[in-house]
Amino acid sequence: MARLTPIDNAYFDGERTGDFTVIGSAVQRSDARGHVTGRTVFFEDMSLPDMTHVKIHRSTRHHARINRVDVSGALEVPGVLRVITHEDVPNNWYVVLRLIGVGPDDEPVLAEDRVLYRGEPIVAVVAETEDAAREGAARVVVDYTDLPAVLDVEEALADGAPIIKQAGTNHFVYEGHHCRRVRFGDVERGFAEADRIIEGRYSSSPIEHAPTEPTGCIVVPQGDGRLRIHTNTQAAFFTLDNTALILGVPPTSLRVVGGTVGGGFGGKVDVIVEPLACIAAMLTGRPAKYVYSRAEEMQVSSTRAAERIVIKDGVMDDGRIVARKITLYVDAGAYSRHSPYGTTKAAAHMPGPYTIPNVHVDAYCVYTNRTPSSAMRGFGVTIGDFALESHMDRIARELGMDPLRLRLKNAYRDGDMKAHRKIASGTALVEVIQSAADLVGHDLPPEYRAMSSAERAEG
Amino acid sequence: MALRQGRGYAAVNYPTGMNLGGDPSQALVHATTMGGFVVTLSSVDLGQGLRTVIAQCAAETLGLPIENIIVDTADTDTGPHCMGTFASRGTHRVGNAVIMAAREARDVMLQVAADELEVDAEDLETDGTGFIRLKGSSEKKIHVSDVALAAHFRQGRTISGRGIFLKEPSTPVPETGEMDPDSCQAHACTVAEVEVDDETGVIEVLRLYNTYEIGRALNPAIATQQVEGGAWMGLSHALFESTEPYYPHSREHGPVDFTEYLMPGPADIPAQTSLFLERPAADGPFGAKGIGEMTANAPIPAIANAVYDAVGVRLTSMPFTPEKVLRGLDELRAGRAG
Amino acid sequence: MVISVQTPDSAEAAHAALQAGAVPLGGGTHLMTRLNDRAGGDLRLVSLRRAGLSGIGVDGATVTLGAATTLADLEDDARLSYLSGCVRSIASPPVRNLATVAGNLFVPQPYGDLAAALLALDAELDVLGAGGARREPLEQVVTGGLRADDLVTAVRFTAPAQSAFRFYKAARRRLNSGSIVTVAARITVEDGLVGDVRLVLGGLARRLVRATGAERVLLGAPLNAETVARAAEADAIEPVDDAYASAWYRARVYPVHLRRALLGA
Amino acid sequence: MPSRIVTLKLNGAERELIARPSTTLLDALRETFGLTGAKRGCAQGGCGSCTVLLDGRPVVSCLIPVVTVDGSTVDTIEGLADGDRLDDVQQAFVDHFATQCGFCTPGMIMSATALLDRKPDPTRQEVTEAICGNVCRCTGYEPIITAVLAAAEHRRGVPLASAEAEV
Repeated sequence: MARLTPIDNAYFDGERTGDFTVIGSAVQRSDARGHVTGRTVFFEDMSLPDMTHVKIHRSTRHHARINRVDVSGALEVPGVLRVITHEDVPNNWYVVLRLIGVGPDDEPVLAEDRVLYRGEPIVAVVAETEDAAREGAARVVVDYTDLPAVLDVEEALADGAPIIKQAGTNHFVYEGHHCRRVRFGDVERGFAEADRIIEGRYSSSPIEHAPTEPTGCIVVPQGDGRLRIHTNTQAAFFTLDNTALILGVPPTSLRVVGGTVGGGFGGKVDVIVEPLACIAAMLTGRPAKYVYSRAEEMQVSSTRAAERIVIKDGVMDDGRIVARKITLYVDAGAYSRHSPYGTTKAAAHMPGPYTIPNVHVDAYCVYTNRTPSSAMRGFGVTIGDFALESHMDRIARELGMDPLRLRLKNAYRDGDMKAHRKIASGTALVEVIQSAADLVGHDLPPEYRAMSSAERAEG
Repeated sequence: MALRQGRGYAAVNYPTGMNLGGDPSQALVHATTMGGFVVTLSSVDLGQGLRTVIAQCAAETLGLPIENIIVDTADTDTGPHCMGTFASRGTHRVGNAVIMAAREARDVMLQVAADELEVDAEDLETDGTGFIRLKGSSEKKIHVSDVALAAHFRQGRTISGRGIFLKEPSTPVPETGEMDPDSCQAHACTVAEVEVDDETGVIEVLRLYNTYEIGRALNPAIATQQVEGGAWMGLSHALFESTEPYYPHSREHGPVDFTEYLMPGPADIPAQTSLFLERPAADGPFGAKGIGEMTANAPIPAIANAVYDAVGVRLTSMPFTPEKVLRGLDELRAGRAG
Repeated sequence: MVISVQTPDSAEAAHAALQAGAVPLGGGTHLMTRLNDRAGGDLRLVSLRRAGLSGIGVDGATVTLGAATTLADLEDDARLSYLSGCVRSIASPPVRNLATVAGNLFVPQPYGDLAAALLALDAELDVLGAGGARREPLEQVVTGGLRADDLVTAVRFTAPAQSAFRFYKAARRRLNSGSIVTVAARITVEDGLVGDVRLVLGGLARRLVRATGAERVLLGAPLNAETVARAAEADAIEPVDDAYASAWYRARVYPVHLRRALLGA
Repeated sequence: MPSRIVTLKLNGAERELIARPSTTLLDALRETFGLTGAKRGCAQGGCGSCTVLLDGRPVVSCLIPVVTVDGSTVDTIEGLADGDRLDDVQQAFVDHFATQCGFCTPGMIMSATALLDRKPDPTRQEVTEAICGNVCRCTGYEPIITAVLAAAEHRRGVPLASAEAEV
């Protein structure tokens, strides 16, 4: 049978109430049989007569003005049925952010007078075959005037940097602020009181979701005039609502069918393929498929944002962290997608699972001429945790202190106020550390062993 | 040449649900003629096992065998709204919505059964095998298929229920960042053991030890899949992954295929030893917290810290390529020489 | 776009197709990936799968590999066990069951590890060209290429003496990974001194490199760490950046891997 | 564009199709024969999702113009089960929770099947070599390796976990 991770009942025993029959048992996956027989139906396993194929002509420039787009070469390719430019898109804006209450719309479905990253879609070509669509896309000719590109988050924010966004700043504006702020206590006073200041700078580069199944959809015009969208979206209604807004049609004219996805990891939250496939289906009256090639998946689809995180800590010699200042830059790439949201999530996560009396966080969502980044597993947190936990190790080394005791000493517990001013509850950092120490035979003295997330010992 | 070993630690927490809330999911449950129960959703299974776990939540709440449950999902014509599968929200949000819907359906089911048995619904219980029986009696009972038939054809009632879960949206205070971002937090601590080749900078992760606090393991086999696969992704991020290997200096040499885009293969994986702790979340379905994302996070700094322990190089930039380790080693050696 | 695929049943017919402008298709593991993904003009392919070019012959010390022999066939042949490490380092079984010996000679670096091995073994190619059949040293083809209508029909080499062949590949993953440094060498040691050496480097530069400088250092010298360190300095290699490693890193670790390749540690 | 009639022995039955020059074996399986178990994950031979057996050997079907394999034997995931009865590799993948999203699973099972057909008693190392061309982004590979080794044990007479559970 499957290897099951053991549950250690010794922890939180009193809280683990409940007598269950099905919950807590290793019920076999309902989809396993379909997976091992090849019968599970992914969107691309649909077979439709008369299907058309969509391929994209993309920007070859990091940042440029578009002077002219010549699609005549594409239309000469046998099998090419239509080309789609921004003029064919009823509402040429992605509105993923508007749907979660964040504005302004900043990303065109198809580029209009400028491109902000290499790989940005300019023209969609609809053809009888994939080969013809690909050939047609290759024959589109775009005349550009290059503009200065910004490829570094700190350079983007520096005085005199070329402004790449029409909104007027190279960063997202949070209610009048340059960044998402968290202010708790008085970080400067904390630094002044600290025995020492320990600083660190951490960074990452963009990461691809790399699902084995590429992002894509098949759109099928229905007899009643509606469109049925077979997609591997991670969010059926998100896709439905965004697509309806872009197409300028009532949401009732669309139907999204999905739910079986060959890996998502956040990449299939973007609503990129469905609107263009719908337009292709509407213009031709035939089913249309738009699926990323692997190369597009790797280089054009959203990434996990690269981040740059600067940490300055005020630390006492006994290991207490009394102040933590964090400056965090998220490389959103050329467009917002979900990055302004993720940057707020990053700020909310700081200063990590520790109770620190003075915290100052500036989290910047920065635009550069790169492939837009967006949601990915651990959005806003993964890179932050790399920085925070590397920094904890740095502190432990500098103090000559056991890294687990350092963490236990600072661990947040029930009743503590977090930097975003919410009272912590249901915490368990202390216990996972104690348990992991046991797994590797790492000795903890009795006072650390006796710690509990649920209550703090007197004194 | 030397292979030098080291151990590193990291401890993390992870929020369940979309940041700031405001991300609802809904569920509908109804009985078919012979006592099957259809859970209708628009939620998406990415492979994390949502369909199975949701069926467990419904079966547990209804008090029926899991074989009675059908999960019908991700058709916007039939399924009610779900925000989507992301932000470690699926099990938590959808689970709660399904429990709510199943409770409502259960109440009707018991009422129908009570009318058939001519007893009070409050005196009935489910036994998990398909029977609804009078508490304390082994004689007075009725099978769910008879209850469903009675509801349809004799009593004229729909055995059904509606459920929604919404964490009220929070708006951050711009000046201070005061906000209510999460529903609950899951926790993890990773200990990584590595071996570093001090001539080439190549890191091998030998072993990962993990304790995860996950609220409640609704299905320990599927939870095991999540944590093991997640830790693998963390390892992969730590050592390999980048769409721009020369970021931020150059946009060139971006991988375009699975050959160039490196991830650990089956021969590159460490031994994993994992343990679960359960501190049920007050607002979680049967106490469960969202764990899908957290599991990739702790291995990354744990590996970085283990490399420091092994060779004294502080890795501050992901991924931890052999080049970064070797440059660090060269600097250390130059420092020592100077 | 592929507008025709011929599957001739003889080398002569395949060669005629090349002369008529078709492009040879071996296992397709390089060419087809491009054709599946990229636009391009009309293309006519000639598949070598049925052209009678598969097979492994061992006649005394002379080994003949048909051009269309798959890498998997080499891997399975106990007579070629000295090549097994090399072949198993290339891609994965479902690719090696398609990829061919001759195809591997023409894939760009940092792939083409078999070509490195064959070059170290001083292989010769049987080529069917405009003027009929001829032999070409692989070394010449690696630098000068072939004409578009030349068809490689076989690769020949002399089997190395017992334990005289070394193959070593440093990559980012244990399996299925492009090379950072590949070292292939035919080397014999007599009375503690290097008697004969032929050294080829792959993965480092745009093309395979015959490390003649290193060979000169090694020849007649004791095979030890000091000699190998000097050998590693002896060639002007122009390492490249790619998705796997930077030029700096390749240059930096080449001496380490050369030592490990030749001395085992 | 000259199309050709191609004959395959597909999962034990003689089948014919009309193929264009650019039709790959994967296209033929999926579009002509409706055998969609083999997946198109990259069309570059890099993910292994399209792995099938060609004359008994695992190959990435996306890289093969089908006209070049006229007359060959092709076996796909759809041919493994005997009606509703899973074969031992499939059953081991189910028992050991070796699937998550399922997209890599058919290719993975075909690579494993090819290994076990040649080597009924593989080492862990041989298993990892056999599946090193099949990308899985979900599981971290360990449960897959476990499942393949369990299927191998079954071929040597050790009952599968599911069979034990039934007893």
